Amino acid sequence: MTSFIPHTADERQQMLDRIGVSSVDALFDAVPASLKHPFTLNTLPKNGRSELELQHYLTAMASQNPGAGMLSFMGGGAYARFIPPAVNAIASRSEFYTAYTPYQPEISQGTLQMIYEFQTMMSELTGMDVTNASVYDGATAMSEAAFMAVRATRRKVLYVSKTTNPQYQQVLRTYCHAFGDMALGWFDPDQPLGPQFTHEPNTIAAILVQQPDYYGTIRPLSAYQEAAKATGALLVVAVDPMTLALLDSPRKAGADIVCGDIQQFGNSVNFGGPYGGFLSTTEKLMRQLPGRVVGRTVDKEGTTAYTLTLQTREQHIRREKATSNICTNQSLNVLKATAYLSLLGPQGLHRIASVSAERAHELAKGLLAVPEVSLRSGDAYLYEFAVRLPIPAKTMVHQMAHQYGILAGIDLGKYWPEEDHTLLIAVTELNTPESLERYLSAFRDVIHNRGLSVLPSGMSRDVKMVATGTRGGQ
Amino acid sequence: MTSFIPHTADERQQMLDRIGVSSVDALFDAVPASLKHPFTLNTLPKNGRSELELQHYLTAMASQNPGAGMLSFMGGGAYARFIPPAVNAIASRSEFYTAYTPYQPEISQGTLQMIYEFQTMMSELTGMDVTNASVYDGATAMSEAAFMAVRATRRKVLYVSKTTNPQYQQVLRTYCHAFGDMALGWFDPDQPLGPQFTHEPNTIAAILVQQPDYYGTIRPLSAYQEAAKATGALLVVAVDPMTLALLDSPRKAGADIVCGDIQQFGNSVNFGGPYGGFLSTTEKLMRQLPGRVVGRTVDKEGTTAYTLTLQTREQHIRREKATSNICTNQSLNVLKATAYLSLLGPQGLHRIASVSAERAHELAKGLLAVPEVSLRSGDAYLYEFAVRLPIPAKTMVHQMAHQYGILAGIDLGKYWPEEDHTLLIAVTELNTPESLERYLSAFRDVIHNRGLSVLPSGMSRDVKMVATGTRGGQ
Amino acid sequence: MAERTLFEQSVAGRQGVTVPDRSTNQDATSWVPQGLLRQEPPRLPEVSQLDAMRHFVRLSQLNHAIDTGFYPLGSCTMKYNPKICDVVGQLAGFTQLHPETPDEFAQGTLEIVFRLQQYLKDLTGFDAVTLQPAAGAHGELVGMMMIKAYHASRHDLKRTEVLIPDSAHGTNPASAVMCGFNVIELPSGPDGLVDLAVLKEALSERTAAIMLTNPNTLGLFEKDILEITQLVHEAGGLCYYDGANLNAIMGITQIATMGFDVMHINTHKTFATPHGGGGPGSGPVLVNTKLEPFLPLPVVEHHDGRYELNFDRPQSIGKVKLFYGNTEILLRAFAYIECFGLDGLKDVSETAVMNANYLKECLRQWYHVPFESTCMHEFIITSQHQHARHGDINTMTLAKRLMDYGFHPPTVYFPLIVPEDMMIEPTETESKQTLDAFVEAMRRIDEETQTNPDTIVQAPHTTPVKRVDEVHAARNPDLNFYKNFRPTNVGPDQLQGCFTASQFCP
Amino acid sequence: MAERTLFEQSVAGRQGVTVPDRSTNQDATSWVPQGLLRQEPPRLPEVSQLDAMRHFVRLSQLNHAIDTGFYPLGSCTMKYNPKICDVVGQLAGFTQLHPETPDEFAQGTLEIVFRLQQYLKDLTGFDAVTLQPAAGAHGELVGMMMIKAYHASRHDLKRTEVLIPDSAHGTNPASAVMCGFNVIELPSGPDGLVDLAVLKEALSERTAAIMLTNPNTLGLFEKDILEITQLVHEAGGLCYYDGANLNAIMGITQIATMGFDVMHINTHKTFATPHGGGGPGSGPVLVNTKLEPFLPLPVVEHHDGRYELNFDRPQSIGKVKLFYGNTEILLRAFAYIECFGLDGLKDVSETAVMNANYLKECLRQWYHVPFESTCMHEFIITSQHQHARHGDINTMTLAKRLMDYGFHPPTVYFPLIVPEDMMIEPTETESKQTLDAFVEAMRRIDEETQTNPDTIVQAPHTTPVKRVDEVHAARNPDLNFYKNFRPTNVGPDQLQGCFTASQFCP
Ligand SMILES: Cc1ncc(COP(=O)(O)O)c(C=O)c1O
Ligand SMILES: Cc1ncc(COP(=O)(O)O)c(C=O)c1O
Repeated sequence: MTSFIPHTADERQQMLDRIGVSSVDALFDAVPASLKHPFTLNTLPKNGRSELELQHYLTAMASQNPGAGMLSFMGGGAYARFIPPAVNAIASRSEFYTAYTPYQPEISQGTLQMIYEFQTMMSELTGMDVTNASVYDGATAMSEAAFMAVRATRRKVLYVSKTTNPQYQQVLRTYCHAFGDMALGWFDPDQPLGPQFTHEPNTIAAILVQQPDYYGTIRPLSAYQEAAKATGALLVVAVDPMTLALLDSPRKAGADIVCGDIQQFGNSVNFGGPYGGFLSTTEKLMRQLPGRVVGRTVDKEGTTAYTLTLQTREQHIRREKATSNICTNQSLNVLKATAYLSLLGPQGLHRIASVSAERAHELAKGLLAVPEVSLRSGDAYLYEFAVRLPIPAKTMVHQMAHQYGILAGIDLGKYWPEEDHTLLIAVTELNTPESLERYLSAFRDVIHNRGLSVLPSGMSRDVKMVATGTRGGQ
Repeated sequence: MTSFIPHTADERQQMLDRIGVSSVDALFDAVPASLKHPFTLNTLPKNGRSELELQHYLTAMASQNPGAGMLSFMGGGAYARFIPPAVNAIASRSEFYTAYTPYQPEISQGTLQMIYEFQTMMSELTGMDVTNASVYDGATAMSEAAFMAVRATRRKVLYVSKTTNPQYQQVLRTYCHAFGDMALGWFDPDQPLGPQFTHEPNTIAAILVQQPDYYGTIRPLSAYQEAAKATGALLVVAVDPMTLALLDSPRKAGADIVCGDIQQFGNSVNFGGPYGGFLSTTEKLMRQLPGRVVGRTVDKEGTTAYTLTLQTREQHIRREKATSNICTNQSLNVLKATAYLSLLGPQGLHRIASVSAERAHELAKGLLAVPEVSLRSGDAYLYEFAVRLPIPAKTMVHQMAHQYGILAGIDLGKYWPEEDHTLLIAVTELNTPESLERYLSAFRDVIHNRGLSVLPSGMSRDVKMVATGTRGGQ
Repeated sequence: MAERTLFEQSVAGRQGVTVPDRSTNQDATSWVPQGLLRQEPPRLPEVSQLDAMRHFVRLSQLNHAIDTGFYPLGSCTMKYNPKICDVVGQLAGFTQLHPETPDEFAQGTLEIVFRLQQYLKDLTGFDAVTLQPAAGAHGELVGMMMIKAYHASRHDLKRTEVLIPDSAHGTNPASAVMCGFNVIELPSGPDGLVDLAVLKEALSERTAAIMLTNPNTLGLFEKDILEITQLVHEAGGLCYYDGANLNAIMGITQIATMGFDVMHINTHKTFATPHGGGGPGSGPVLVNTKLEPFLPLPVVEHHDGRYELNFDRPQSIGKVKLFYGNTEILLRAFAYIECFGLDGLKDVSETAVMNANYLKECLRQWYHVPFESTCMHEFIITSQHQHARHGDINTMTLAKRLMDYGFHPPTVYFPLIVPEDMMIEPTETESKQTLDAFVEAMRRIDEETQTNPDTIVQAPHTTPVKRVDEVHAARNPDLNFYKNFRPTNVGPDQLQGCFTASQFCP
Repeated sequence: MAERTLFEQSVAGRQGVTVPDRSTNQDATSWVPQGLLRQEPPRLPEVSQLDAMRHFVRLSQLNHAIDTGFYPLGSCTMKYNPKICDVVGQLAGFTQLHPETPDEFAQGTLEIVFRLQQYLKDLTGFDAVTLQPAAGAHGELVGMMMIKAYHASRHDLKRTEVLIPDSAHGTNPASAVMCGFNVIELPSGPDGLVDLAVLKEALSERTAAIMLTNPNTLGLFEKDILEITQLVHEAGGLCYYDGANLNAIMGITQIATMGFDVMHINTHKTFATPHGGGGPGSGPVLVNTKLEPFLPLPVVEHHDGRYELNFDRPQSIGKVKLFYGNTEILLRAFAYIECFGLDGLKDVSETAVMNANYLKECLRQWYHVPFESTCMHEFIITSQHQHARHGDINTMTLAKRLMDYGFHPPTVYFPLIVPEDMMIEPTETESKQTLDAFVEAMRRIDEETQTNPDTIVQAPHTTPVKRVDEVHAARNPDLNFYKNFRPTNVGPDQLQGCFTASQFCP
């Protein structure tokens, strides 16, 4: 008996008697004896810990992540933002987070209506007609979008911009490779498209781009729209939905499918997950959507009610003919996003995106004034941008972290060897004006010292100090 | 308009029109013009902060409390214990914590039933018939108990043990002094009582003792019981209810009123509050109880229901004839205590009290082996005890904190000048076996150095390290 | 489906949370002296963690709460509490700070407490403050103690009387009595305000103080307030301000300016600590220089860049509470004030007053409004018209019927001076849409008094339990699951609470 | 009282949370190139914080959830989730860690992830693991990708077929297809198990793999499992284990021992991540040495006391997810395993199986049990007897009626091979008392089929909404508050989901 298994010895006996067996072991008679060998435990503990001991242990482990308390300018698809406490108050409602998928609508209206509201909000942001109830993350969302285009067009060639998030690219590669019978082409968005499309126009299923792209660059989407129109391919736009507070909807630019990640809407960076991918599309393509979709309907008395719908797209009905294999998705992240968008509203969202962009440009101005530092992104960007450094970006990241307790950004050499002097920097509303100053002066120092350490060795005092921060359970 | 005041300018206008005034100012016409002077603000900010800014600011302030992260052996009426996460999950239910006092029973059954369960649990622990729904804290509970005894006996002399919690004593003094027309006598519980009672026996309203007392000492209560019987006074026993997992109920020892504080049951130490006082008494005296009481009854269809009852004791009915002036009490703390007791159950509570006592005795053994250190408490104690030191307790506290990051206990010189070499030490389940070692070795060092600092100056590294701890939102 | 008590769900041997095992050789029970060891374990519930969670989640759903619906309880200021205040009050750096921590390791909390003191002084115009009282009534007690100490310090010992209007909250007389004062009740004038003639009559050299709230519990501003406080002062008494209604006049005027010497604030009303089903709150008390020496111990001070607790104040009334008050609640109040700033607080009061007047204006179409003048943050109506139509309809039945419309009823049968009244305080956080929905419910209920009075008399119909039998509760006390109490033959006096005033709230 | 959408509650100009003002000179919109600036703001709700809180609190109360009641959904393992796992997963030191943080500043998380890898290997007997997949189906996909890569690495390119029993979960065939495989469905034998003759028939040099769950979705243990995996291996195929049912056999046997080459675990089922209304979960995949080279990137390794992410694995299938998986869910799973230890996990499985057999034994008094043998953690009943009494009564109506008794219905119409079935999985966290209450409800419902069949046919009666019209939803798609969709004339095929399988859960 533990606090999670309620049975007393007496009760166990009563139950076994009722079943008509003499011991629990008898219930496992179907398991061949040869399989019931004793376990060799290398690491798995034999006994459990009490809640107190567990809390002590994991709190100690959490403090082994000094990165969590450092001043951070890292983005690249995951952005630390202020999460209003009301979001967590909502998401920690037992009735939401301990419920299953809302398959029984009569006792799941809470989750269902919430998802319907989410679908509406995301469709408003993207300008599309319908949005699904989530897929795993932005990367798998782009892959699902690609597959959707392949299904809808019955074509097999995908052209992908080289400046999309490299992780999205990698996942797409993995998915396409596994499926087989598809071709992936890559193009440079800053070169004319035509010459880069080497496959027959009528074999192109989709053109996939990202706005802003991984470098933060914003471009007019018209060239892609035209190319898509000319070839009959679908236009898939991966977006950072936060930027849609400022940027016109991809629908206006002819997008057929919009995909992305809702992480920034009320979800923590969490070392990579859980976040939430989404796909928005047109009414025409809605039956090709992967994942769950909620519809508004009525109950038998005519009262408004919500239910999962269009389920013939899904694996549990269509099995091998489904639009995707997805089952469990990211519902709780969707709840956080829905609460977040409801609390911020259009003006709040606009302000958050704006304040981030304003501070990013402020920081960029400072950085670009440093000799030998230049802008790697295009001229138009919002709150994320890349700069070329006179020293390796890896050195910059290392020095800023070790000497100043600042996570300076992402070394793009990680993804593209030729970009090893490029640093990708994201600014959000969490980066106060004072923190920009701190960044700038540290950055100047590092450049000035050509990346050589000025402190003897080990972590500086700064790093320790910031590691104490508890930014309030975000 | 802020996020907490929903009115738009349009709506304000509509509402003012409906009211028939031209401006909000007109609504304040009854306030004489001479009162409407402009405010001189010395510190109060003119404008509010955004939630993000507020969170940043207060998180920074929280980190200015290094004491919150230090290894602590302080008790003296407030004990840091493990708070099972389920307690906070329950207490953070909106329906509990944003409700008012359950005056309308039909829509307050949740709070009412919870309090009824609390009353039952506390009555079980104390052995009494009935427990109220809380008063402010243990100190005011003892004062309320004294007043209750005065009302019930129509006598005016109170005899109080000198080893009760000094703060309980101080509050009692304040209350009695304000009420006037009462006499307070103090006695040494380790001396025969008779000679110490100088007032006429038939004027004594109550004998007030604490078990365990402030030094942690446990004594048989029989002498008080006999004295109470002999004089017709009531016996009031202030308890640490956690110890009642191990100690027999005060009822068995003839208590008429039992009072104390529920802080240890699921409530954080919180720099002094909110905690929760309680009073338990006999059926005979129940109409003298201060504060709210919940009764079980039925609704008009015969279904079990709960309601506030015996309200003619209370200020809102009886006004100046009420048993107390208390109105708002400590309901949310009561909820936490109720959840805590439900989760721990009798065995869990027994284990928590036991593990604390076991470790306290372990630590005491080590400390008493240090030369010139002796036990100040009586021989019988559970998880709190006092030791006499060869150096001032204040020095010990200071050195342990500054050099070792340990809050060593309470310097009793704070309360009684003659006890300035006495240190009161509490041990709970949060003090791991390793932490006892740490304490012991630091303690030995300090004694060895006769309280002189060995580090040059300022805080040691230790202090900074522990300040990073976030013991999981207790 | 009623929720069984946890005692009924208990199964011997279950436990909802695991605890660490023994790490020493000797069992704790061996440390308990003979004869003191517990013989029978307390019959606490023995349930799994799941049982406990389900129980309390289900119980919670039986409550009405701010986060589920409108709660227009007069005198209670049931506003929405910003969630940010909950969160910052619960940071480990605050909650895990032991009250005996040496000052130097607690500077964060001490600084906030100190700043809150300054803010409250700025807001009210007083000179000094204690944040220690645990609630409004506790603040009243502390304030009256200081008044008593003040007179005593002047050897003015005959001042034994405290004047209190009949419209006052019950805690006022009860607090005065706990300080050994006699209460002189002042009948209100026909306009609901203090009658100056009555006041003059009552004042004497025995007058220790007057206790007032302004706006008063009828929601009316005592426009003669300067004259009132002057009269009391002239008679040698002091003026106590019950700050429960502070939500009406923040940023409009300062309380000290009205001539008061001392006041308390219910931070859990005005500064939005969630009421928690009846607490905790806190009741800071502000005073002018006359009363400053008597503030309870300790006082937070700021010297040379350090915040300290000062216990060395010889004239202090002494300690009034364990440690330093309900610190977490003070942090929340501080956070709340920081959310708004003075301009925001003024907006709070203006909007609260506007909301009340708007509701009053709407409701007067169907309900009797005894005081017609502009109200402050709350106002009174009665069930007079509706009762006239049907004898069984009264304020209580209307209140119960409101529950069926999803609203918490207003405060009823308080203040005591207006028979069958309802006291409505919408607060500033409720939108026009919510107020309009409430008005519509009230209109429909009025209509029902003509079309279907029985629905009202039998109300509520949609609540988790139907009309609760409070008389049964009083006659057959059942206050402990394990104990049988003797039924009592309670007289009408003892039942008083069951019929009317128990419905009353603040 | 239906809750209006937030769009209907929206009032232009409201905002639920304040945000920092601009601190620079230039407005962000000036940075947006001409033609790309948003023209019309998105119609997100404009509500106060109070409106938003009330809305979501009220919505939440419309849900059934583990914390409110029994949830015996077969194949879903709806157990109680220790609250401690929520809390530790939400420590700021974990949640605020950016995934691009250099390894050296993320050692805490990396160490836990590494340890969890070790634990899962110990528990299942496999050699290597990836924790990255985001859910069970994602794990299946990743597992199948590795199988494909394995055959490709051996230039064994003709292996294009995956064998899957007809009782399998829909994700199995769907995942196989996403890897470009053809699915060969294996009809189950009359005992509900894999028919060895059928299997032999299906195996060939085209066989890439078999996908099995054991116990299978009927709750039956494939007793010939060693023979099955051997046959597949002999044919050159690999064996994939769908770990959705791991809750049945932890500590009893190791999956690798049964002959499987690869498996996924649904941590959100077995290791008690709350399902969150449909996620997030995580789906670690374990493999033996054959498949290890193909694990997705990166892999967490431990060298010289440091934990590192290794991206340098040439044979890897590549990346399958953004960053490193659903880390928070992994932390919770780790905490869960730490709560129990191996002995505790064995107790979990034993008790889950005992609970299921106990329920089966009780229910067989009134309900048809198609497979009589001892079940594992779940079992199947059908509505056959009840339907025989009244033609309108079927599995769906019984399910709906259960709601009136406060229970979430079991999984219905799954697995597809037993008509009108109900799949019941009580889990180990439910007490005998809860099971008995469920049995009593089922008994009464059986009684009602005789005494009052119409109550069942019309059920549910006490839920927030009555029977929801799913056909209307499919015919008149309304998927966006602001958009009118064309009604569609959907054929019976398109409606399939409305009548039966939509009720199905896992
Ligand atoms: C006018 C008035 N005064 C005093 C009080 C007492 O305050 P508390 O409940 O905080 O003790 C109340 C509260 O209900 C009140 O409404
Ligand atoms: C047997 C079985 N396999 C696979 C899955 C798919 O897992 P997930 O929902 O985590 O993607 C499920 C879940 O419902 C299941 O029951």
